[in-house]
Amino acid sequence: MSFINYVINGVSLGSIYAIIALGYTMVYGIARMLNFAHGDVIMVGAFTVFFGVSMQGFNPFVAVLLSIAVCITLGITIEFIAYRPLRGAASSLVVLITAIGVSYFLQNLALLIFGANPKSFTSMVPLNPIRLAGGQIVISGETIVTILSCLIIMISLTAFIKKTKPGQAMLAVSEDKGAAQLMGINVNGTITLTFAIGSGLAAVAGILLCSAYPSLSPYTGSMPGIKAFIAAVFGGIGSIPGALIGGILLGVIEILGRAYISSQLADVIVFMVLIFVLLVKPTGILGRKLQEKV
Amino acid sequence: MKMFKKVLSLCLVAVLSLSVLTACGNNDSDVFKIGGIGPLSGGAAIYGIAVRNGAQIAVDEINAAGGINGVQIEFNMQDDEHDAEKAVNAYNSLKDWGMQILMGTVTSTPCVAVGVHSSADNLFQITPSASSANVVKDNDNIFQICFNDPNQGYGSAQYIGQIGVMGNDGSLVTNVAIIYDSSDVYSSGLYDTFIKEAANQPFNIVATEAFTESSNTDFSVQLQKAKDAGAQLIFLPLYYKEASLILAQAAAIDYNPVFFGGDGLDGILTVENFNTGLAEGVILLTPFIASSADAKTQAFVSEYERLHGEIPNQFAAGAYDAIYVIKAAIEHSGATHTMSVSELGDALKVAVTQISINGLTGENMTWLPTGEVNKAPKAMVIVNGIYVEL
Amino acid sequence: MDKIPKIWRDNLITYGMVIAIYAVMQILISFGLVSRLMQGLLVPLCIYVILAISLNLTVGILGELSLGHAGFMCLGAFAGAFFSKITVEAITFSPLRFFLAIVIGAVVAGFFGFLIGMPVLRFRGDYLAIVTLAFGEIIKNVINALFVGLDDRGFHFSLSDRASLGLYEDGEVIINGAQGIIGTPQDSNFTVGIVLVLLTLFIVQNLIRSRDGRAIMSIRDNLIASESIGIHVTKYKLMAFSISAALAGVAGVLYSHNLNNVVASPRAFGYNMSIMILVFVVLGGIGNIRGSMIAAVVLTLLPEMMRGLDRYRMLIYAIVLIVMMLFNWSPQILAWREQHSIKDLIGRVRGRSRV
Amino acid sequence: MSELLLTNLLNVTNLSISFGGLRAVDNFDITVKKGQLYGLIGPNGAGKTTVFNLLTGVYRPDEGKVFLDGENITNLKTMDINKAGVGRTFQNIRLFKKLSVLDNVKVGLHNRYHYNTWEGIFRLPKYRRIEKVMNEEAYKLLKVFDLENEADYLAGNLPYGKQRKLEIARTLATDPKLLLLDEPAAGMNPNETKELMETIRFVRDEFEMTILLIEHDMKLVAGICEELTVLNFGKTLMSGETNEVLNDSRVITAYLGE
Repeated sequence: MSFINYVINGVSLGSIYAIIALGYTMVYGIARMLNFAHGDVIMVGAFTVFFGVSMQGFNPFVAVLLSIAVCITLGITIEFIAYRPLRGAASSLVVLITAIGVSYFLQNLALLIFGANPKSFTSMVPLNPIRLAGGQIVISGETIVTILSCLIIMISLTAFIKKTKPGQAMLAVSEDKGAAQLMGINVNGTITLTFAIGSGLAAVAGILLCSAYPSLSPYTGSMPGIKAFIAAVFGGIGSIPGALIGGILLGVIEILGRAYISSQLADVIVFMVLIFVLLVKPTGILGRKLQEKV
Repeated sequence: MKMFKKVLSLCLVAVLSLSVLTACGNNDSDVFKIGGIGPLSGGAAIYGIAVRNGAQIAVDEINAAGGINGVQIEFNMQDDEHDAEKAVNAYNSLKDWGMQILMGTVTSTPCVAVGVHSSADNLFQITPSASSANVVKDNDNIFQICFNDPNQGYGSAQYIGQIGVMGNDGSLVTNVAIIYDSSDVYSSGLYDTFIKEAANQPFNIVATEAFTESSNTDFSVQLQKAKDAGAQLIFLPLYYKEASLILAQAAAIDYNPVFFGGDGLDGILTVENFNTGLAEGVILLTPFIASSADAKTQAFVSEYERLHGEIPNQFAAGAYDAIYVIKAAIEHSGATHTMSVSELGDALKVAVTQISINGLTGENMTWLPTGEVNKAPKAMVIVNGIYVEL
Repeated sequence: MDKIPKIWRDNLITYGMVIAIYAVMQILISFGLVSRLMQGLLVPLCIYVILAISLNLTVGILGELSLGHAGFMCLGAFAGAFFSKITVEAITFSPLRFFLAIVIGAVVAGFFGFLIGMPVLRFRGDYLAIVTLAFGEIIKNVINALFVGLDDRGFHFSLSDRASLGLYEDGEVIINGAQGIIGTPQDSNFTVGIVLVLLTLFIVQNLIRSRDGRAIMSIRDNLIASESIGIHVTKYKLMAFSISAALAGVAGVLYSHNLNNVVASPRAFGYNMSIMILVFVVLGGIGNIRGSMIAAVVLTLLPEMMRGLDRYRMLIYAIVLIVMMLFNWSPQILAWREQHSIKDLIGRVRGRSRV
Repeated sequence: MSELLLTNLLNVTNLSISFGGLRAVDNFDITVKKGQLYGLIGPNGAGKTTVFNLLTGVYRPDEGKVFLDGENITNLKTMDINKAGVGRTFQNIRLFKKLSVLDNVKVGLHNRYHYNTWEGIFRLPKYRRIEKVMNEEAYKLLKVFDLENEADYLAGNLPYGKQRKLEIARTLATDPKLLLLDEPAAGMNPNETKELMETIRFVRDEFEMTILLIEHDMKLVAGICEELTVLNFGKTLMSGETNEVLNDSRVITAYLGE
């Protein structure tokens, strides 16, 4: 029974990692940058809902939409101010460092506005938990909604990229920026769109994260952000199904490792598995093999 | 690249010369300069900010009432980001400012690092909340307002074993689980002495589960294990941030043990928007009761709420007390603000062992020369969203 | 042949800069003109400068990204502190003890650099970044869970808690998990720090200008070509990575002997610290040793100098960091700057634009 | 000269490799004699560069054997193949762009002059002695390619033609027995090509080098190669004396049919 509970919890935690990882992976696939500030956009998304619902008394649905809008605007702004000027910079490390700067900025801004005291987040999920096996297995409403939204997001993203024009443009930009430009694709516009989608996803992730784990502080997003980054690499960074698989696997490994090996060394186990996977499959589970032409 | 290097070099020169010029000497102002150190940014900022706010209220009260022996207090709190090295920087920066007395640091690891320097300077230091036993070890100038970690762990085990706790199943608790933060000094300090003392007590430890700072949101495994082991009580040597998550997650799996914690749990009712129903029945050994009818406490709580919009926790209360202890020690010793740091230190470290304080965090608090506080621990239980003394 | 002395001269400028700052600071200190804060910062500055130089060897010279440098610093810090703690009574002559601690810290960190480098250096780019990050976190987390005690029967180890060490009553816990090592002798001082900075500079700069250094840089510039002319790529990657790790270990020893306690906290040794060191390297100009030293000094002093800004301090620090990155690396801004500085148009290799 | 021609330096038999079912090189045979200037030609995509990659260990062949001077070098690593005596240049120039021209050549000298890491870091006498010899040696090579005045330039800042030359100089610094040149004249104007032809010939004579080159420029091939092998769709179309090959109808068809 406990094992089943562990797996359910692992999948639930993993689905949140997966949604965050989707944002990471999209931005990486198109802009070739590790957006370390992604985790903090999540925090902003959660704070917006908290501000809306708990402080201003908005309808939760309105607050969720507001949060998505805020995060999209934030994502586009960050891209425009901090990342776009560095496109074509001599080293790809540069934009990574700038992303760290943005991350510090968002954390400290939130600290100034909302203070350091943790806030208890009101769950945005109205579902009641499901009890199985005489109450020995409890599946919370948040778990169900998280897993479902993760699947819906992944499927719609895949469809968006395969079926729509902007989606195809994204694909083209991720393959070859130069060639895409020659074909008349608006590269900057496509990258902005990617950031918009990634940040919108971050808002959703933030709301789900804080619904499942209802504690909110300016640093709420940073650790899940890093974990999701690992999940994205796990699954093969740049791959959308990879992010899903990586996220869920990471969640399950983390929970099972904690349950059966050591609760102190749970993260060590996660990292070990990651390294092992990459040694066997250097570009992650679903990553494409890249070979340099000689 | 060259030009950038020039700019950078100029910055360097500017910064260096600036820092050199800010050197300043003795305190020739007509105030007591009290410094404070604690995390004002970073993950531990909750505690540092609470301490700053609490201390500031005490300082303002004292100043409004005419100061200490007619001398005003100037209070300056510096950020240490919960890091030993930054704490030493903060200490040095306060020394440059002319600090005579230190109220801090808020957390233990930085406090140990700063302690070496303050003790070399023979500067009187009193910490509201750095509770590791190492804080007051090997020095005679540092005093604690809080119980130290070994005392709390020992006290908790004693309480559960000797006084006994009624489980939610109606029988006396015999099966105890522990969930602690193995990456945290406070938590592992309490844990160490708790399990050591538990061996002598008539209850069994059925599950010991840890977590770390990098995995402090999901506690489903730890709770499931405690539940499976049949624990009637879970000992939580934690700060309230994690505890609030543990309470919520236990409720989500229909697990309803008694939760028992140290002073770190205090503040759980102040978490904004927290469903206090979850904390019903939580027992904690804490010195401070925000809902106490005591007039001093009431005045402090309402002032804190007025200024900061939230109910103060024991960090804030400890800091408030610390300032008043400093005041009492100065008054008792007859020390003056014109004394040197070391003279003040000599005077105050003797005086503080001779006074007795009725503060927010304890009645008749006295101090041993070793730096430890002597006060009666209070066990509280949360009933209907307020603390009730057990 | 006449250009070679210029490289030498360029190196001399860097050494000279360090020595000059040392001399000036010492004079100012002797006249009592240096603030206590600044005096306290001198050793940390040396630590961060060493870290910046050593990471530059991996990032700038070898051309591989590492987000786990703080892990090696952590190993050095604990190895050195552990040694000092157990020999503090046996070796009373503190310079000798500290020297041995530094050697041990460097060897331990270098050894782990070698061990970790073997699997890790097969990765490239962002994958290398994540794998080094993972190793850094593993080191930090394991040390955080590590308990080592000493009693009459010898050493005891545990990865779970203090009680499971099974120490005798008179036994002493040396590494106490999250509470780390307390009571390391404070052997670090500015002079030792400067000597170690100079030593680090000496090792790295001379390495670059040697046969091995050229091989390392050739890997950075073109791995395939490098193999094609017979360079043992794995060997040189490992060499650069281990030396870089060993030097980070030296910085760690300096760190743990500057404070009297060392804790494997995320703030001191987590990925955030690794990233901070990377910021020094990138901001100073990747591969530019002197630049990274200056960046380390500026970025360490900046938040301390901004203490007066109180609660806006870290916010402004973040903004300054972003602006500096844009100013230093944005192609548009660089182009604008170039228009306003004709000197930079000359593409001649002078020693200074090479390293 | 004549006695050199008697022995075979490179002996390749039956060399094959497939990429995902496509047989990129199929049963490739070649024999290059000591001191020979040998050309490998063929239309685009015929597998010429793949042959070079197989010979230098960038790819592992599925089948076949490569012998250099009687030594089996088939499955050796790139670095060991170089040590065994095969040097190469690349179609897309691969210089160490952030190193100086001089240092590029000195990296090439890496395996010929030794001192250890500590001697290097501490500048021990051996370091000074060996570095001096290396500099002299490197300058000698640079002079051959008329690059000595650019010794202190960054390799990446050299004009295109000089980059090609530097790449050859760097490879020669490894003292190979066999030099593989991958389209050395690509991107050069007729004057530069002419100059290059002379340089290649000079290298062969001065260093007693055996050279196998891939080239599209038929004027160059006809001008300097003594023997040719024509590759088409991974298969050897024909081998033989230059004139004979270039006038063969099958070769002409292969090129025209391109």
